[in-house]
Amino acid sequence: MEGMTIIVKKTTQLIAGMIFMYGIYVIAHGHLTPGGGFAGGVIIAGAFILITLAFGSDFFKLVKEEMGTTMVESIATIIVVLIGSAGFLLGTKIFFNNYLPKGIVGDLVSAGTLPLYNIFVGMEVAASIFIIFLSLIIFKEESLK
Amino acid sequence: MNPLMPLFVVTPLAATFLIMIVGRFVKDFNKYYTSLTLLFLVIISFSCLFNIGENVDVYKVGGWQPINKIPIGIYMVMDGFSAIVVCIINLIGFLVAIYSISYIKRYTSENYFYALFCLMIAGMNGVVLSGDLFNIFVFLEISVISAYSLVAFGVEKNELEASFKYQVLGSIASFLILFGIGFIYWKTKTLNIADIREAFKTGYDKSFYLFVQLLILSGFGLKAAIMPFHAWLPDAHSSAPSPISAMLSGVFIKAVGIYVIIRLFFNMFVITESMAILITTLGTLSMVIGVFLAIGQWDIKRLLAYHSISQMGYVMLSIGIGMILISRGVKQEVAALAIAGGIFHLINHAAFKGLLFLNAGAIEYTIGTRNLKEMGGLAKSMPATSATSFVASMSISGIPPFNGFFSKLIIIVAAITAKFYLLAALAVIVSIITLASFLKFQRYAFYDKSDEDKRPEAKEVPYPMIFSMIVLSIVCLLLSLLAVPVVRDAVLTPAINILMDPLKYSSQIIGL
Amino acid sequence: MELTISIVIGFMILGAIYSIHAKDLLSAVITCGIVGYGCVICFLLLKAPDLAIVQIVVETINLIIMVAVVLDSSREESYSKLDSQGYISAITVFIIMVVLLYFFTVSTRSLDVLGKSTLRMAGPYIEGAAAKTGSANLVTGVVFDFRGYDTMGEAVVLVTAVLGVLTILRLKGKK
Amino acid sequence: MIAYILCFILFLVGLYGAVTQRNLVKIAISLSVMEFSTFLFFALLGYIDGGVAPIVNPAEPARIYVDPLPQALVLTAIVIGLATTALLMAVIIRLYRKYGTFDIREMKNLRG
Repeated sequence: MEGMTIIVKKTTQLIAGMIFMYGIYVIAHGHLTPGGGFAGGVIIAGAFILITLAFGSDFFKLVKEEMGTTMVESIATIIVVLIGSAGFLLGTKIFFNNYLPKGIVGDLVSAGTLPLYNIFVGMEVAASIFIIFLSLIIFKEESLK
Repeated sequence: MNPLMPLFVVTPLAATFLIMIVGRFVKDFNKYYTSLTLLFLVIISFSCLFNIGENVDVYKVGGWQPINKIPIGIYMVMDGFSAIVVCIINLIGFLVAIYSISYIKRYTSENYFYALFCLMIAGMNGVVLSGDLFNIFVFLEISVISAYSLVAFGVEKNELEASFKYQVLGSIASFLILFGIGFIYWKTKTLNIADIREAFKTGYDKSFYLFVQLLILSGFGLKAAIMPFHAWLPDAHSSAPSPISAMLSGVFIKAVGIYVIIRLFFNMFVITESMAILITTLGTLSMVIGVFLAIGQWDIKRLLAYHSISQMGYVMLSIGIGMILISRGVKQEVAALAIAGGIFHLINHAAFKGLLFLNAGAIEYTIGTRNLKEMGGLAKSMPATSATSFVASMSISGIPPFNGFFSKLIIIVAAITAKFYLLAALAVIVSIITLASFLKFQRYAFYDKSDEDKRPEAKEVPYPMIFSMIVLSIVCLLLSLLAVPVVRDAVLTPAINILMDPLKYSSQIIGL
Repeated sequence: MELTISIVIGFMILGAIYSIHAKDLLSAVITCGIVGYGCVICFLLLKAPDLAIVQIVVETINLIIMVAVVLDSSREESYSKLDSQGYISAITVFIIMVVLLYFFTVSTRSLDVLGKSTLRMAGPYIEGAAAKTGSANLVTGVVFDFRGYDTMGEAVVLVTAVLGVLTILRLKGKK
Repeated sequence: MIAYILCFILFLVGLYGAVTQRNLVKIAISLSVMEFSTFLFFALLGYIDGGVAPIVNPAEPARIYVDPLPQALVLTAIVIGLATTALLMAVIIRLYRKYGTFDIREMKNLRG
């Protein structure tokens, strides 16, 4: 896939990092402000998609990226399931229990397992959406050959 | 709280992700691990079935206790009826997984196949064991999305087209269901099935009630392919790989369609006579039209798919008769008999239709065609397939020593005692036409030797496929035992009692 | 309040109708964005900032995927005139729609009007929920704690869709 | 009440498109219209007059919050909707490469 013009590339260089940071901010403050794992994950995926569209990338690199992202996604989802099951397997014997200490409402580190869920769901969503995009592009390249 | 209940969902999910991660590096990990997982699920589901009795087991996910008797968390619920359906799902799933070990070798990317298969099992288990409306929707989506992708697994023209059709109709069904859930939330402000029942008790507007019931019935009816909504089923079920056809026809339309309809109409809504008559009519229509569409088919898998519509019609018909009697408040023991017939036929259909699709897959595997006219004389070269398919054909057409006979007999007896003579007569006629259709299948596929010399030599399929087919045919024979009163009291009666007496369901969930 | 939302929804309906009948597929896809972004405005008016954030990014991704499919393909729709059968089916569908709409208005008369809803299951989600879950954002508390099981299911739906996309976009299915 | 009725009209417009259109992309668009109307319906259910967005400020708690439950349901449903749309688009692009057109009338290998 070919990249775009130099203007787009320069602008993307400036913006992509900021979008990425904003996504991380939304995920980290998911239990305090609007947003959370889903919103932040999709924002991060948007940053990746922007970079791919602007700079382009050759076919083999895309396939490699796709494989790596699939691994990230599987691992993130299995961690989400594990966090949920941890209460069942270890202490309280209850599936999806919020077993960590809750802390003070309004602190960044509070609300027990919720920030962990936010982080891993965010990773999973970002990876999933990026894979969907990548596989569409890879298919287009492949089928035109 | 039964601690085994979340395992029905978590184990197959864990299997999916392990297959996606480990299966990349270790060859053959996928097939054996899937089979092992499903074997484990079969064992725990049967242990649940034998222990459940008349109880209603509630698992409060997250440990949230009700406040003022109003449930606030998500509840997983297992009772006699859902235990039966879970057993069917996992047993057929296990046999299909064994069958796929040889069958799927001709496709690429086996990892994706097994991962999606596990997701489908997890989704169906989640739907059946859920006591919360929105939770049912979420797990329904897991199972139908994996079904969409598995239908298109061959990525040829037919598969993609069937998958597209299935996706469009399936999405419309999903939105209808979601709208229905929204309506129910609007009225009752709750999502727990037992709690909704409590809220409806206090009184409701008649037109509102009818509208919601229609939304829910058309949504789940689309998923179950009841008559006016059946357009997707023959395409999807005949285009999928054969193990998946067996899964879709044998289990899927029951777990996400018929099961949910029965559960919601008996345990959530208060049964009204107009709705009961509608369900009976739709059941009769599917029963009759399905079989007439089936009789002209020459493609085996399409023929079997149309018979699925017809057999599901039997289930809906007997459930409908039970609902009519309950809503009128007369002859409760006949209503119990009709519901027993419906559930019994649901179990039987899973066994024999699964077996028939596996047979069709075996034939396709060997001679590479699904057209009945191009077959013939396979009885000599494929003895196991021929014998098992004979058992299944006799079962589905209701010939005495096999299981199908008893369930159809119960349905017909119930219809006659409830004085629905026309429906009983139709059921008998449809059964005879089914017999004719399957005699045609047997003759053209296995006995007629007209053009045997034209095609390459056929030989018997590999052992894993034979194993699955023989086990399922034994299951077909064993299921006749459910007609014996002692066995029936142990297995079917708890399920019927739960459906007949909704108070039992809701009081055990809310009262805890 | 209700008037504002109704106006926005009215625009969304116009956008949807145009989008369904547009001649050019690319403009149909872009016009579909009116409906999606109109939804965002409605969510903001209805005091649902979480939904607004998620919807705005999801709608953008949605548009990117749709445009990626429509671009470099024959965008002109070969939309020949409706034949008589098409007219009959369209009219039938239209009549069914009108009947459904009438049925909807009749059956919702007894229900709460906009803004006057009461709480039953959600009552405990608000009263003291921040102390129970430790989360200041009540929606996050509901999504990940009270109904965490749903959310796991929903993450799995996304994984299923990804596996499905990877499956369907294989070049060769059978060996 | 008028907002609910308009919301249902939007749903019906989507349904109309999905049933009558003959173009694959148009059908996908109609399905997304149905999807959005359902989300909107849920969001309308949760609104309470004078309520504030459901985010607690520990210093000064408000008296009325809007219902957070429908919002949580929509949050789940939005992502499910994205998943189904992505799958549908994958099938559509695949069908386009096979047939060279988006017109459903030219794909009649299978009939009900």
